[in-house]
Amino acid sequence: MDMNGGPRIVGFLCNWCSYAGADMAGTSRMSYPPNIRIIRVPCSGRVDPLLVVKSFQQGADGVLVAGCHPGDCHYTEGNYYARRRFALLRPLLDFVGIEQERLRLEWVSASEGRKFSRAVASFQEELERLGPRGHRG
Amino acid sequence: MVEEVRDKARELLSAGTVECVIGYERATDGITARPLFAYSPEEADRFILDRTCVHNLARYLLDRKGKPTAVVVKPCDSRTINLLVHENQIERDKVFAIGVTCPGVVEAHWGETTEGLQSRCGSCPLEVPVVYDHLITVPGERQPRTGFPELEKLEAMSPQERLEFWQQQFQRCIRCYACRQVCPGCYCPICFVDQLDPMWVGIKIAPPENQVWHLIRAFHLAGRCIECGECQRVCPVNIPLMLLNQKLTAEVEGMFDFRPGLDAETLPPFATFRKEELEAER
Amino acid sequence: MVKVGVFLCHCGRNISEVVDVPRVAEAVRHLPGVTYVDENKYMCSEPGQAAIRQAITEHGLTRVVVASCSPRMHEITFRRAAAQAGLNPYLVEMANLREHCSWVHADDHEAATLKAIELVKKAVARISYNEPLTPQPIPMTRRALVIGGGIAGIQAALDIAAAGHQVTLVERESTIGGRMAQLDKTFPTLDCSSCILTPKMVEVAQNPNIELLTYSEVESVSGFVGSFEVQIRKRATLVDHVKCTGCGICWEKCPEKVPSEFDLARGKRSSIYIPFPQAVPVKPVVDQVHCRYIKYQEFEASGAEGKKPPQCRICEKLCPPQALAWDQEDEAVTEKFGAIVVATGYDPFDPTVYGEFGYGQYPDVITGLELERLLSASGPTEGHVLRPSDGTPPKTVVFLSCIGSRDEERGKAYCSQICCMYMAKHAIVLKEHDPEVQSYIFYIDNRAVGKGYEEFSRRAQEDAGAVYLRGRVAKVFPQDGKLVVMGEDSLIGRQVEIAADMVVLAAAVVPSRGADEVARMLNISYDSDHFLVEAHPKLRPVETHTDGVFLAGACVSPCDVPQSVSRGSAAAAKTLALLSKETLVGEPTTAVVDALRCSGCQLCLEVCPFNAISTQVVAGRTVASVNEGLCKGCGLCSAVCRPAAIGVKGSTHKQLLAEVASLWT
Amino acid sequence: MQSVIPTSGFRVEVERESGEVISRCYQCGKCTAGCPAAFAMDGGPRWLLRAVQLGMRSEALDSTTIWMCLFCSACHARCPAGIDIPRVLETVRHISLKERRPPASKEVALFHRIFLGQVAGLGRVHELGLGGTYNLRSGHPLANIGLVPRMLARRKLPLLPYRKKVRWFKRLLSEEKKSGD
Amino acid sequence: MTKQVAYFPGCALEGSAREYDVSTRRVFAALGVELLEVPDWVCCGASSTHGRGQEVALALPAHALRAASQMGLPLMSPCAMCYSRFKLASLELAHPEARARTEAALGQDIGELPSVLHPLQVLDEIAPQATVPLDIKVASYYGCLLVRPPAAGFDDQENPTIMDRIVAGWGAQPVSWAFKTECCGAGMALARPDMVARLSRRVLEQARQAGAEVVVVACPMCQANLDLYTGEKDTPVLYITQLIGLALGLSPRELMLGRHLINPLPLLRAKGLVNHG
Repeated sequence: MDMNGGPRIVGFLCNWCSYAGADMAGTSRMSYPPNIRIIRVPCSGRVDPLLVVKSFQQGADGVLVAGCHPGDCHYTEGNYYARRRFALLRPLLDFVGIEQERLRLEWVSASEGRKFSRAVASFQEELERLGPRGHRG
Repeated sequence: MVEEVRDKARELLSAGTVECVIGYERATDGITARPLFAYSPEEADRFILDRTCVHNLARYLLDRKGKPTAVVVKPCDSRTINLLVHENQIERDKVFAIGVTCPGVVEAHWGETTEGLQSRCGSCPLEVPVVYDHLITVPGERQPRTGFPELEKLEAMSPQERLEFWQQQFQRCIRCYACRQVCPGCYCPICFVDQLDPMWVGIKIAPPENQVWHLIRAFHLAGRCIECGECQRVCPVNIPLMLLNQKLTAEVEGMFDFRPGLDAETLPPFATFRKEELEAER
Repeated sequence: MVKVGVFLCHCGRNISEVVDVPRVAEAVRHLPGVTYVDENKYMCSEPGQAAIRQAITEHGLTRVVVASCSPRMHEITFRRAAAQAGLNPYLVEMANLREHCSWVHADDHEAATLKAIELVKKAVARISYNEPLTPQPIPMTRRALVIGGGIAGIQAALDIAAAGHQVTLVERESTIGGRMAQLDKTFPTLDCSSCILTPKMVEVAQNPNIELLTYSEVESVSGFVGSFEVQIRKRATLVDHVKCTGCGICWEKCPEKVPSEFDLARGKRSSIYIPFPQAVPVKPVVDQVHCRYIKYQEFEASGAEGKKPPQCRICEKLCPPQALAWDQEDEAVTEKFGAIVVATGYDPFDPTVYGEFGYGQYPDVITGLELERLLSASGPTEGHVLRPSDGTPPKTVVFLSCIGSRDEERGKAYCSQICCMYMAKHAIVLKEHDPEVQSYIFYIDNRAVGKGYEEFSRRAQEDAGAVYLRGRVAKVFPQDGKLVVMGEDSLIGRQVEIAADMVVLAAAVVPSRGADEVARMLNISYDSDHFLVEAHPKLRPVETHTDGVFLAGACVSPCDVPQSVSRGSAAAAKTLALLSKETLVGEPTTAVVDALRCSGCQLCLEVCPFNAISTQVVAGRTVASVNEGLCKGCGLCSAVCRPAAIGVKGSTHKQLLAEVASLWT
Repeated sequence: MQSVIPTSGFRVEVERESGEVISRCYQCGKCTAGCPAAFAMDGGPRWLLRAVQLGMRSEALDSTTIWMCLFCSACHARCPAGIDIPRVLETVRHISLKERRPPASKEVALFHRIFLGQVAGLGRVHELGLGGTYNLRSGHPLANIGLVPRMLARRKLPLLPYRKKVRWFKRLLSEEKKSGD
Repeated sequence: MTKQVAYFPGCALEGSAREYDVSTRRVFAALGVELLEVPDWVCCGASSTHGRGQEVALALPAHALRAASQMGLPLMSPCAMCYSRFKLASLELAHPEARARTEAALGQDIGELPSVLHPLQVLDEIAPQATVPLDIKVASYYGCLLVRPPAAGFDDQENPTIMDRIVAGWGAQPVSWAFKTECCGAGMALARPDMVARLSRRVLEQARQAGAEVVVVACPMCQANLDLYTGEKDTPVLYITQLIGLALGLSPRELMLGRHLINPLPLLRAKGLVNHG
């Protein structure tokens, strides 16, 4: 758990849609839980499964990968590859005891500030429900 | 049928079709089998073929790139050839595949073999190699498909139980990387786990690091594992590694209707996509 | 050892009223590598930037972290400031303390401050792995290629040439002019189409900056913006166009007449021909399918028995400059271009799918484009509109709109945009040709959006007396030598039957044959109707997803002459912006391959959306290699690379891993 | 002239029962244009679809259009939106019947009633009987009468019907009727 | 080869269209196709079940489909109306819920759905073996139900050719005309004879203008409407099976050519297609 309570979330946000969406949440003052750490990547398709696994090893309770909506990828198809990759990574994590709910893929466009803040909030709730990793209580 | 192997090997070597024939010979324990690299027709007499011939010999093709080589392949091993051809590691026309049909193989460890077949044979979809230049039919009833029983057992557990199960497994790992060395899909010049800059996996041999290694290793084989089971066979501390591979094999087949190595053309799951798919699995 | 300077921004009170900035300063002061920390009310202000510049020089900073707003806001600002102080701009990182912290955690100052500290830590951890990047200068070949010699392509070529740049115009047919050349008059001004088009065509032929390649097709394209390598196949004309004077004896005397494609088979042409009198160039080509001498040669070659076809060769005998070149062969030329304009235009939709209209079955059912040829003075009937069936002048003409348009079942879902207006035009022109003509126009929605268009369609009704009936026609059938048109006028809600002398179908506009192949060659996308896709439908309507490739005319969507012309000029403007440069500076954040790590599995080749990756042999091993000109730095390759052999500059494994590793420590 | 207040309820009702998306119709009129029965209809298929789109319920339910349809499907085959228009008309007719509204064409309604009655009672249709009953009940005892002797002369009309009650169908019919209430 | 089909004549073929029934049986017998009549068949419901809800609409065709399925044969009806009902029903019954409701209504399982055929589809498969040359200009009239609705039709909706192909194969000359698929008035004969008369007259007029000497049909309603509701001096209207019967040398009596109101015999004699009285 984070020093100021609540589950820790690492967010990999694509530069073109989702990072801008998070900015939009800021600009429109839509607050969300503070325990997310956002890492800016060029495209959701850039996110290597290694980074996700390392994040969990680092102590993250959840990992959020966010990219442009299907069809809107700045690089035309990156998010489709991301979708396949994480669709397979989730069951594998689940299989070794890291509940698949802990890895989330969201589509957030540059205008969807509200969607982003809600996504973080609902992810936080989900993770609280699951409890800290490894020992559910 | 052993004779058939030897004849074929002699023929290929004396005709100069290949420089080397990779097959099996009896190990010095007199019970199990071991690989034989025959370079001359004479050596061909030493070839054997029975249910102790467990090794995936096709993996050695990676060490003979560009050199005409014949290799004895069981159905599972034969998928290696398609995998490596698709991934531009070997040239099909440099390989002469001596395919053998397979009723399944036994657990073989130094000085001892089991009666029953290896568990992974139960999930094997094949009886005949998917590629061969010459086919040898081995008599014997093939055991009925059992699917992935251990897998289902584990899937039935709670995440917590699974976590504990795997922590027990992973903490035994001594990171000898035998699983990698024997794997036909592991041919990277410098494996990510050996890289120091950046250091993906800590040098410390402890469960967290070991877990990263095994997860990523399994994921790097997602849509690529041809189910030869060698990783599990060679693991000195008996970690049931095939469970991880089988899990992904099942998921890949379920999501993308794809099973690796059945042909050399179909694009593997990570090389392509469909616009309308997977919104549920996200 | 890096020297990191951290610059904390209060952003007025935007950050500081939530985040305890001094506390953040204290917390990060002793981070490894940090040698300087400063705060400022407005980092982005000139004094703020000055502070950064000064610190870089005075404290010899080798890295700069600015903790302020979103990098999407001011990254460029601070990179520029660093560059001014002689620091490579890519050694600047930002921590987003405003949009991602103070603005969204205003209710919890403590948490916000702690998060701010971690965000700065994260940036510091990352920045020690930043490397100085210098954009690769891409040499610009200052020549443009225009594919398609219709009005859009002509306009683009002329504009580019007018700016003093070399341009090559490639046209598949033996003349330029495209669809516009087939038109009789143009709406809404009723200018004679060839009268306004021909001068432009001639100008193309005469402009020293324009290389005109007719009867030629683009065969392959490689390379990228600044240096496209294009292979063009010049089809054999069997006429030496250098010798040929275009005197016209050959096509007058050639005995083998065949249906004219230009007249849509409503007229005839010779087997050695120019498509129409104003063709440019005025040099004939030999139709190798129909030419008698070619047939003769084939017969000889086949060694078949029986009666030989005539040798003919009349053209050759009569040609004053002896320009016939029977042994001429196709010629492939490869040229380099900096930018490419695609103007492949449109074809009319084939109405035969609608059995109920009997097109192709009843000779007097024709398409709008065919009517243009009948109306044209240079057309098969010298401008006298006559019924194909019996050569009599039609008195009652019925127009059917949306043939193939607005029909998801058997046609296209979209509106073809030009039909409403050309039906009005036809009604007016027919009336001018013959005052006794009565036109009936079945329309669904009369779309007259454009300067002077509504007035024009009023004119069709008020002056030319065309009767507009709102509704689609269900069936056309012959009766007593006429064509009965069964429709409904949905305004009055009654069925309508008209006995017509001629029925004109407003066939939909579809992308021209082969446009999709061109798109594939250029790695640009096309939609389900095979129209080429713009980079952005509103804000980048001329660009494509491939840098240096621009779209003009009807290959994007149906459009009329004025739109084609402006699209042509727009594409030219975009092209000129590129050609005006000696070199291009691309983003340096591209992928790079570590040949020692690459396993050569070539998965990256499959996933790269820009075909930027190919293979090369390094030390006897086949490994991936990135074309920086094509690479956009998306990193798809990097994520699928098992041995982490491909990295993306500015988003390297080390940088991202360092960020992850810095968290909660 | 009465003004229309557009509502969507009826459209949704018809779309649900027919499975056809009526909002896809953009009133091009190709259906009515080629409708062989349009001359005998008040509005025609295009009008009917419009009435449904605007929620003109009673006008639609009481129109002759839904009764005159010959189910030749020319409209369906040509509709650019691919709407199965006869099915829509049939659906509106069904609603009208369920609500026991006086059919806008007594003749057609009567004919179908007698026809199905025969099917239920005899198992098959007996043309002479059908014609006879229809004429009596429709109040046009002499309709088509000119044909009868000529047809009889050519033995086109067998005098005696086939008989085999179809009880399950009788039951079905009555149930379906009840479902209206 | 002997081919077998489950034969469903339909109500009209028992009455006003018996000549269609008889000529069909004779012609198919001659061509080696065995017609096994569906036992105790029940009317298909025709257009009268329109607007009576899905159960009613499906029940009657389902009854016939079930019978054919029990015989294990494809279901063939010469009546275009029956054919259309069966075809559409078999398509709808492919949906489990529709099937379940219908089986409940029937009180029986339908079993494996048989394929549904119209004689034209069978004739199109069989090589013609004409003994009498049919030197006559024919307008093939398809009406609606063989080509529409799209789901049930088996040829082009606007310009079908299967019947033209068949009659040409048997030696007649098909004329091209525009009213091949215009409606004749269908089942409106009793309720709205005026409509039927108007539509049928137009069809025959078009056929005449196209130069046809006879009109061939493959539907009892088409035949009845064109034959009964036009003028006795109009172009004769024959069933396709009657025309083929002539080509096979069958006699007018065998083909019941005497039952048409527009008497075809004078023409057929003049054409030498029937030699004896």
